[in-house]
Amino acid sequence: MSRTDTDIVVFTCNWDGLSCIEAAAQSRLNYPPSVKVIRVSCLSRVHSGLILKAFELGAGGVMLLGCEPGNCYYEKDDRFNVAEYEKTRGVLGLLGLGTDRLKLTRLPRCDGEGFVKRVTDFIAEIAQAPQ
Amino acid sequence: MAEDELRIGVFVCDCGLNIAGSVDTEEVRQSAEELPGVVVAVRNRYTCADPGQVEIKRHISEHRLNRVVIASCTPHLHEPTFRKCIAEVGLNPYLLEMANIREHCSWVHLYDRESATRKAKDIVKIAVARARLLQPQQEMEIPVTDAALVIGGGVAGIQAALDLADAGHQVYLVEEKPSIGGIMAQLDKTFPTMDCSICVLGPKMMDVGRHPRIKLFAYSSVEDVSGYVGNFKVRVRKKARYVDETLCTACGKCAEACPVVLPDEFQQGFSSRKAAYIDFPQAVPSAFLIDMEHCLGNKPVACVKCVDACEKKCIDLHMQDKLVEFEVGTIIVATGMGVYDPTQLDEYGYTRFENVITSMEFERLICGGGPTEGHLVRPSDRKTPKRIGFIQCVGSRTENRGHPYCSNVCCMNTVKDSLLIKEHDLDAEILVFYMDIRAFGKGFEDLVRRSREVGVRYIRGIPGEIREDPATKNLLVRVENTTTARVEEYELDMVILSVGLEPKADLKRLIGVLNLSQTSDGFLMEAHPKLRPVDAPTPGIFFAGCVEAPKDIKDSVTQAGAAAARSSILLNAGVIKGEAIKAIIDLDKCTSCGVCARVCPYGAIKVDVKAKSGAKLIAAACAGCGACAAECRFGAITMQHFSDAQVLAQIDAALETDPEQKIITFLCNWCSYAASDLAGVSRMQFPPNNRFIRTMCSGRVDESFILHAFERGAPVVLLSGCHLSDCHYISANHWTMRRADRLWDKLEKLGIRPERLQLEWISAAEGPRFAQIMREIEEMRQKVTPQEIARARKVLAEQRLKAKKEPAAEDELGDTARV
Amino acid sequence: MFNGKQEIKDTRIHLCLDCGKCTVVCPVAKYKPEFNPRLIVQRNTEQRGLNFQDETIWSCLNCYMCLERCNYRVEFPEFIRILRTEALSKGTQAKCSHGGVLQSMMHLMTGGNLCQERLGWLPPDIKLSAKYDTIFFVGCAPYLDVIFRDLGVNTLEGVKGALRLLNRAKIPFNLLANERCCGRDLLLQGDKEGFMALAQANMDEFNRLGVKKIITSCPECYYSLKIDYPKVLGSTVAEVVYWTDVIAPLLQSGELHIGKLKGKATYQDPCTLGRGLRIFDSPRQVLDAVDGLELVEMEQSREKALCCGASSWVHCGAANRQIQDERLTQAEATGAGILVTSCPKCQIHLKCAQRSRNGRMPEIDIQDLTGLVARSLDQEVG
Amino acid sequence: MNKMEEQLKCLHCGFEYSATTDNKKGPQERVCPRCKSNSVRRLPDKKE
Repeated sequence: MSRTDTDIVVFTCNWDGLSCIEAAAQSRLNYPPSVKVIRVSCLSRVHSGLILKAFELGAGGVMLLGCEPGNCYYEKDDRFNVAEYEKTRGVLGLLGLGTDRLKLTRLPRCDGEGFVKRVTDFIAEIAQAPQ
Repeated sequence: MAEDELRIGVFVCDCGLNIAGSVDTEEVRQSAEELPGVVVAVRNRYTCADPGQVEIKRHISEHRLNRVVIASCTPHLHEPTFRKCIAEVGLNPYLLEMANIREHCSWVHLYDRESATRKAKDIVKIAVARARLLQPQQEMEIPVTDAALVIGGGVAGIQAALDLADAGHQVYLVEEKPSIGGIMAQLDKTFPTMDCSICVLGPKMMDVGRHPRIKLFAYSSVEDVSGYVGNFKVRVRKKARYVDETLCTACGKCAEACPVVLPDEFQQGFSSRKAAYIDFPQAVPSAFLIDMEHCLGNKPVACVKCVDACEKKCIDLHMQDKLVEFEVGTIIVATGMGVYDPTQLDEYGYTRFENVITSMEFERLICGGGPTEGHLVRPSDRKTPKRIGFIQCVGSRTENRGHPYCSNVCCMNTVKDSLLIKEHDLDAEILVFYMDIRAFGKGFEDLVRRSREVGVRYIRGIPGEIREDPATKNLLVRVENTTTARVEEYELDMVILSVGLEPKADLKRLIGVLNLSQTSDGFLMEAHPKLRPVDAPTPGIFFAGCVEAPKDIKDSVTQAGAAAARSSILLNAGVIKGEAIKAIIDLDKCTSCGVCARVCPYGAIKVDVKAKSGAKLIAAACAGCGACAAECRFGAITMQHFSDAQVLAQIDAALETDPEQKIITFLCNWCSYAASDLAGVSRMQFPPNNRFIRTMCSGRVDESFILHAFERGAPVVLLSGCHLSDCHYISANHWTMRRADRLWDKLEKLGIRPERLQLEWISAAEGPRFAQIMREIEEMRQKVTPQEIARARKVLAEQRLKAKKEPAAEDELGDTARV
Repeated sequence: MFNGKQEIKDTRIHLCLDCGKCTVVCPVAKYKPEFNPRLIVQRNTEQRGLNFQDETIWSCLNCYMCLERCNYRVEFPEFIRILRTEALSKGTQAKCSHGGVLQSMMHLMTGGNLCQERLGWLPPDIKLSAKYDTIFFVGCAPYLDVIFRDLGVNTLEGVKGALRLLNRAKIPFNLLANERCCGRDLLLQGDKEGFMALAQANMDEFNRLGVKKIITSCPECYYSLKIDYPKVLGSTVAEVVYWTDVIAPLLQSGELHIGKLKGKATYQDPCTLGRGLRIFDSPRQVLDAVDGLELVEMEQSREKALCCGASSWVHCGAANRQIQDERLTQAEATGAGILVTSCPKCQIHLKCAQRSRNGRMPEIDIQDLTGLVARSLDQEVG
Repeated sequence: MNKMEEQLKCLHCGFEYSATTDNKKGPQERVCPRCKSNSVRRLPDKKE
């Protein structure tokens, strides 16, 4: 399957993560339409299987967007999703896709600019990443 | 007759619809009429039936026919019928030729009437071509020695021996064990009548011992058999018993005195015997013997306790094996079968768990004459088992550790055993684990019903594993009850493996001695599975009992009677017609090179290479394989009824029209031809491009035949015969193989693709394989290009002209003669 | 459209005698009565084609136990494979274990422009030959090592061990930088397409580099390279050998020596290697060669060995757990301290089971055969 | 002398292989290990 670098899947948690995206929308900030957002209740829900599936289906990059440490709505620490994040990066590395195609981003509530900046930077980085 | 003009009559058979169904017989008849030499061609509905035969005779006399071609079924079926038929109106039986348009055509090309008809015409043409060159042959009369050899003293051998002897013939009965009786003597009861095995067998055994015309060789083996039907020379080794059986009164003093204790084979090792012993009380001859392997008598310090104990002084520790030779006219093979050893079926733990036993062992445990006087106990603790399981089909109906066939007797044997247990102990709980209960015989189903009535439980499912409770030595049997699809576990005190029957381990040796062959299941092959079920393919030899296939006592006895009757027919006749198909040596052409003598499997040709006095044929010994004729470099040997001229004429006829379409296949009369018949009878379809030429043995197929076929434009030639090990002329087909190797090299030298000559060994049992080969060869034919066919024709033609000029070179000779 | 007529004929199910032996010995059937091999054959021979789909087909472990006992060696596992392929073609989804990460991984490897970085782990002390006539097929060890590290799995240790042993045995070999998954798991779960893609890619690589001989330590890779590739691609790969078959003879003839290890070990026959390819002895010979290591057998071993309880990353459930639990119990019953297996998947599955036994003692130490033997190299004898 | 290595070729499927034959045992049936055909030819040992 062909991979388009600009196709980005963003797994965002329902709380701080999603609030940033909504904020960006409300303040009419532009980011490429190729960024697809998938809402999950908490990043802990996202495991390596889901992430790799995104790549299998042709995603150029996957961003995990969640609350900053301590802000988790479910008062979970981020041990779990960090573990999955590292594991998946490992696999991506082995596959030669480059570990940078997966990004774990943590933002404070309603940081619209922050989200748009991170996501555009991310697209830029991926352009550099090995094919 | 040779000088008369040819007057050939062709009779085309509809065989009802068997032939007419897929071949236009009328068209075949018309085309036959056109063939040179044919004066009349007739069509019959059933040629072999009386009206058909009457018509043949009528035409013979009306048209003064001097050759007859019958286009119907395989010669294996009706050649004898029609030979007799034409002989009745004074025509020599060898002036008959059969065109097999049924097994070789209508039945294998059911759905292609057009090509089937075309092929049928060809087949008839080939037959007519051969018929033109047929010559009358005289069968020599061979005297028959009025005596029979019966090998094996089980119930079948005993019955056969008694029947023959009562019919007034001298019988030699050879049994390898110290006593006759065989497996039946070890059984407790017999199904379906439930009568005591030894009680019915014992008297017969004594009759054998007493019979004036039966010479019994117990504890003996047939070492060698030579000669041929009517005149077999037999050598028997009579093993030393170290006891003079004529004097021994079976008083048993020697056994009492004997210090050596050994496991008792007859009791399946459940009890012990001495080194001086008697098989079992009812043994015939009723005499002890000494097991010299274990006797202390032959050690430097002799023990000789038995010698001292014997009042009749009939023990001689220095006795030697004796070789006895005698002549017989017929042989009956009744060596019986072996019993499957379940050791390899590890999941049942036969070797690991004491209370898992075989059905044979059970017979001794339940038998009044057994180690426990018939009190059924289980091996581990000598306690009476209350919960007993039977596992059916152990070593049968499997390709995974065991045999693919059904062993025929195990189902009923188990039913019988279950009733026996109930007789001993009504509240014993009996489970039979089975796939199918095959109760097909007279009174069988009734017995099954009785066993169900007394509460034997039949569970449909074969256990997958048995585990043992180390403490109680009870057995945990896990099985899927396939009627409920639930896996059940039963705790049983004893499990009996209902083991199947198999060919005796040493059967191969006997097969070698008697030159017999086996069916795919390893038992002996009959001359015809339906119509000659007790005849061996080798004339004068007959089968009785389980050596031919697993069967129960009743069938063994029936077959024994049949075998006795069959051999009695030969013995009464006093003479038999010998082989008319023989070699004839032309001394003018013979250079006494000695090749023929080296090739002949029967040593029927003697050559004094020094004296150069020419080869001499011992006619009676010649079996007519024709290997000598094929190997003779100087055309000095003619095979009567299968002459070079005849075969070459067949090839020409086969390839007269569009040869590039056709495959020439040489079939040996015994195996590959039989296989082709089997393929036909089983309606196995294959392409219609092959043309078959029958010789008695593949060893007859001369180099020149094959080269001739290629020269006439055959794309592919298939040479086929019996598997190397079971040639019906001992080893004649070994020369076929050597010849093939020579030919392949030769073809390559000539720039002809060796691939165009194919070689296949096909046994009479391999019908499916035959059909498969036919299909594959046709694929190969399609790959042969017109160019290479043409090239081959050219090269070979030149070659032949060259060969005409200079005779065979010496080195070529050396090559042939190399062994 | 799916057409498995001949394929199905080749499995010989038409010879089934309906005797039920398979059901008795099938580990799945033992814990999951609705899984009944005999009935699956019946159901699926009668009702196939009526768009009939059988849920139970996903539970088969492909452990060959049924085949081992079957009177006519009916190839039930292959039959299941065909049914799965058919089911997938009708749009059924297999229940993938581990969130489908392994399936995605395998599919990602089918990509044409794939260039992996899979040799990062290779330690400097291992010497590779310059030529590619003989290669060592690593398999998915690097991936499994990452994915299952949280189970304490160390599949790479095993591979490193194998390579060190080959070095020690002076057997030259090379590694493929862009080797792909052998694809067996895709095949077993019915994804023939995915398997073909991987197989073809690997095959092309072998041919490109002129590979003549392939050594591998993963039973699954061994099976697919030796059996599946020729069968599916119709062309034979280079000679394929299992590493114990290379090493064991050298150890027996005394040409090769390995060190000593204290302890008592029991050996888990991987189904694919044991019943599948009849390799029972050479792994044991290798273990015997380790000085001071005592080998004890479990109640069920060799032909009778019990499966590690899971296969091809699909449909892992309660029954699988129970099988694994039974196996671990058998292992512990031997009193051995180490449970040795020569299949990375056995290791993963059994360790996984061990963890979910929430530390019920005694915990037997599960080790990879190659890794274990390699560790002995450090403790030289004499 | 009795045991000797032979170069064999199946003239049915073209498969080439070598086998040791024991002349003492007399001619043995040859079967192509690949296609089970008996058309197995003993290739003349090449002398260059």
